[in-house]
Amino acid sequence: MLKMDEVYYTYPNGPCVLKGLSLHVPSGKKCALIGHNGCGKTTLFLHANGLLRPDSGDIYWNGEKMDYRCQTLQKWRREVGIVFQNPEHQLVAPLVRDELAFGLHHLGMKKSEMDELMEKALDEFGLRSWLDKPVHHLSLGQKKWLTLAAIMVMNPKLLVLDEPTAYLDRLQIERFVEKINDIHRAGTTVLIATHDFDFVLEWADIVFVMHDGQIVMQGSPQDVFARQHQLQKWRLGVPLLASVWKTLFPHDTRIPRNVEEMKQWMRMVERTNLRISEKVI
Amino acid sequence: MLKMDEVYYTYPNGPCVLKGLSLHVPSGKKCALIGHNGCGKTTLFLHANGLLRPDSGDIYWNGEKMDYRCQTLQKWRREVGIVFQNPEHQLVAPLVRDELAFGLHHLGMKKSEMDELMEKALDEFGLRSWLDKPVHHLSLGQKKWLTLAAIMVMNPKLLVLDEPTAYLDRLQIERFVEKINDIHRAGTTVLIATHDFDFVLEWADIVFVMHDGQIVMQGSPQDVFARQHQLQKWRLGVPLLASVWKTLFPHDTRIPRNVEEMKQWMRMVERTNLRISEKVI
Amino acid sequence: MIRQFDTIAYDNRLRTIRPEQKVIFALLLLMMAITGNWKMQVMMTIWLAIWIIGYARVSWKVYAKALGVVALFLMMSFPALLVSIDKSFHVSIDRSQIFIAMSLLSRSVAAWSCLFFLLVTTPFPEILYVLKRMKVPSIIIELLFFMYRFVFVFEKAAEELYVAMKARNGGNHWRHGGMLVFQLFQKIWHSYEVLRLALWARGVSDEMTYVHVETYNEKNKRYLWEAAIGICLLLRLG
Amino acid sequence: MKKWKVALFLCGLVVYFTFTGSTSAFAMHIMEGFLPVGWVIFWWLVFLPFFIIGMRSLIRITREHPELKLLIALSGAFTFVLSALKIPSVTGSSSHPTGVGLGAVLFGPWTMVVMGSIVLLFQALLLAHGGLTTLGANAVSMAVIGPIVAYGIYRFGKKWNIPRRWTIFFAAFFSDLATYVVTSLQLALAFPDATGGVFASFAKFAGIFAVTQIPLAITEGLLTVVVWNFLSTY
Repeated sequence: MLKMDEVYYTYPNGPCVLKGLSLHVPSGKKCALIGHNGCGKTTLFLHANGLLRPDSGDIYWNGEKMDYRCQTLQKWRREVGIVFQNPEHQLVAPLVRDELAFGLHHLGMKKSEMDELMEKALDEFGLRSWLDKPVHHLSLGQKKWLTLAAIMVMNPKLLVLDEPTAYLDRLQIERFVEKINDIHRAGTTVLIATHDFDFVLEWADIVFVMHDGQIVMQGSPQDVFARQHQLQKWRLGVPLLASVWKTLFPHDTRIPRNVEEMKQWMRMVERTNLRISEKVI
Repeated sequence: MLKMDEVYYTYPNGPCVLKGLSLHVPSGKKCALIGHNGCGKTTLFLHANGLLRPDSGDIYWNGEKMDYRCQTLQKWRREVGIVFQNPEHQLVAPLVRDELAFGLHHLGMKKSEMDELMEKALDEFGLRSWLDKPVHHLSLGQKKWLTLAAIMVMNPKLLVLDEPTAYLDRLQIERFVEKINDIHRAGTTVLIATHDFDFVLEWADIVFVMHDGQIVMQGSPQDVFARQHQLQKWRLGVPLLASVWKTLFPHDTRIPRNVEEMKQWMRMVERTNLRISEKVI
Repeated sequence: MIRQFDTIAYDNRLRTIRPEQKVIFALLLLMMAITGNWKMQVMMTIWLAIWIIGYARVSWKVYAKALGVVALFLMMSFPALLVSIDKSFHVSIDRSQIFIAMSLLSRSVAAWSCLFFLLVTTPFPEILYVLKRMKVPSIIIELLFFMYRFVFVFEKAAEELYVAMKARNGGNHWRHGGMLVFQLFQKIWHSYEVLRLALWARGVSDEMTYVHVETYNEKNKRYLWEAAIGICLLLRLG
Repeated sequence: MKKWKVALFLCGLVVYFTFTGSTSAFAMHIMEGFLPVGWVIFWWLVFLPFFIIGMRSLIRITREHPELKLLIALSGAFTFVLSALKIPSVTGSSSHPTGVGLGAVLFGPWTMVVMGSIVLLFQALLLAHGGLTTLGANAVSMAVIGPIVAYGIYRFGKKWNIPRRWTIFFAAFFSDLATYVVTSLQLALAFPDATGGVFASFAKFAGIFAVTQIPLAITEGLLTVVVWNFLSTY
């Protein structure tokens, strides 16, 4: 879906941030991006819908090479929605209603079409009761929810989220992740940057590990987090569940994705053990 | 050390936030405060050094009832240092140097004394190379580090931190926690509000559970997180490690504090099991 | 401080009335207040107090406090109006000046009541919507809309910065004021950079326009009748 | 004699604190309904041409650089927040810096005319400071005269190579002062003294405001210099 090929980028009067980055986000998958702060994640995102233009290297969207002409950009930006870290820096309209309409209006949509999409978003995100509220009366969690809604109303094909769960409590995170899963099920590819590895392990189909401006590793979370030594090299560590499993079964190279799966596996192991011990006896 | 007794607080023209909150932070402990967003944590912190005055109820600092006179406040604020959530809104001075000196200026200290404390903080936090940098050139991690340094330079007796780990990567969190442990070892009581329950489980001596303007439960993390049903009532959930342990040993009421401890306990269990199975055989 | 009236405007009882009606009502009364006589002004003040406290259910404490501040200011400007000093430094109080001061008092309080009524019953965006219908240039409306959003972002930043200062025993020196202003200024540049990117990301390329989705509130006949009858009665007083 | 002086000093202090403490928010703005209808119309008529010129320059700027719309809105919000905040000042009481001087130097006087009047509208509609009928008069003093004086002094200082620090200080100081002189004049015209006429009335209003406004103007000057120093250094 989104493909980057040997992308280099240096900020004007700044440091070189992307150093030959290659990335392929496959369509319809849940993707996660992990890496230290300052490794270039945000810069990468800004390349994902043409906000920055690489110094060298190409970016392909749906197999098409992006040429940064005005029309291409407009279409591209419609199809890639980005939710940034801080909602205060993304919401521009003082009213919830206007915030939702803002993006749609700038896509050059007709009024009737706009209304239809708005209605859909209102139902999906349960925003109807907020509609006449000003944005500054919302709490942080609600603001994050609204940023997501304001992006999703444009119906993007790829949704990019930068640390959506920071500062949220468990309940809010649950709701947020559920909504993202809904969005994914409806056919949108999702790419999340996060520091919460346990979430990555459970949620993602593919993990990209970023280090110093490059994608240094990728694969399913089980594969990636199993390579503990390599991750250590980039000082990244592993999810808690992975280290628990490692403790229990030092020779098992697999990692359960969540506590449920661990439970099942444990049962299987027990059964085998029983059978073994029966044999021994 | 810090004691609150039936504190009520309502924001002017706003909602009632603290509803008869009683809290006792014992001296020299690592304390954690958990609870949903919007339950009043930040308001509680603003009461911890007299930035807000309760509508009713008393606050005691070192056994002394606070009377909100100018002098009391000054001393109190020196002894309770608060690191707020958002470093962007806490750093006030344009230069790192000035930021460090900011708190010291108002303690009525001699120049030589001030320089000494500054030197000490510079060494402890490794800030020497940043000294003449403008604050807005720092990265988020660095800013958080600086907020901590700017508070610790005043040598408070109680350090209060509001979600210090959000947006930080694993490496930064490790460094931060290590520093906080150093601070605690040097004799400062620490109180942290966070949503990361696994961190609480491993780190804290005492956990306070806050819900709807009250402290509804407190105790050691093992005790608190063992009461899963009660926590569920406030929709708070348990640490991952606790649910793992519960899966392994449904009848064990203890919870290991970290993977290391879990490993040890497992070994003990294995040995017992072995002995049992030997007996059986 | 900025939030106080704004919050009331969003959850008062007259919120659901169409903003045009409230704006026209307030402006009409305002015009009558500055042109009419004192009887009219006094009646108007009382009538508006009923609207504000009775119908809109604004807490009387808030109203009294705001009115008190206005009255205090007026009182303090009276000495300057009443006392006159001539060239030989004779201090005197002129009888005609007393009359002027009294008429000033009634006029100011009545006019202020109109403004305050508008302020606490109509949220700012709805006033802007009326301005838009009054064909105020769209650039002004857009600026006002965006400003209204950012006012609260900066107010929050300023408040948190001030609390952080106070937590370290600061915030009482003009140099700290300078620091605060500087930090806020930094926030402007930062927000500008980041917001621009966020807007581009949503496909806002060259022209950024503000769209206000209009809502249609109810027309309330009961209040409409009271307003009409009241205004007629007031005009008979004048 | 000495006692008399002390008493006078104390009286001055009392007046000063009552003004700056509780109602300095109003000191610079003429409140709603304070001016008679004739003067309301007059000052609106004086204000409108400036506003139209400012609008034109604003429209030109935003057409050439559309992204500036965002920046102008941001700085407008900044100016408003500054004017509404109680910034700590010398005495421990608070002043309300207008921020107009700084804005004029940074963005030019014409943009400031529009932004200043928008800020005044915000003050009227969010805080009940100033008013709608008196918006014309207030805008003339705060959004027209203030920025023009500030910008004039800034240009003058730049031309004659006066140290930047002093230029900025005087730009802010005099724009503040000019604002209050114009406000006094407006009040004097509307309320002439019974015996001494407009002139005596002006002396009265200017005298009263001088007690509060000169310290405030100095504070604002200092504040602006501090901010400017930070801005130009970092």
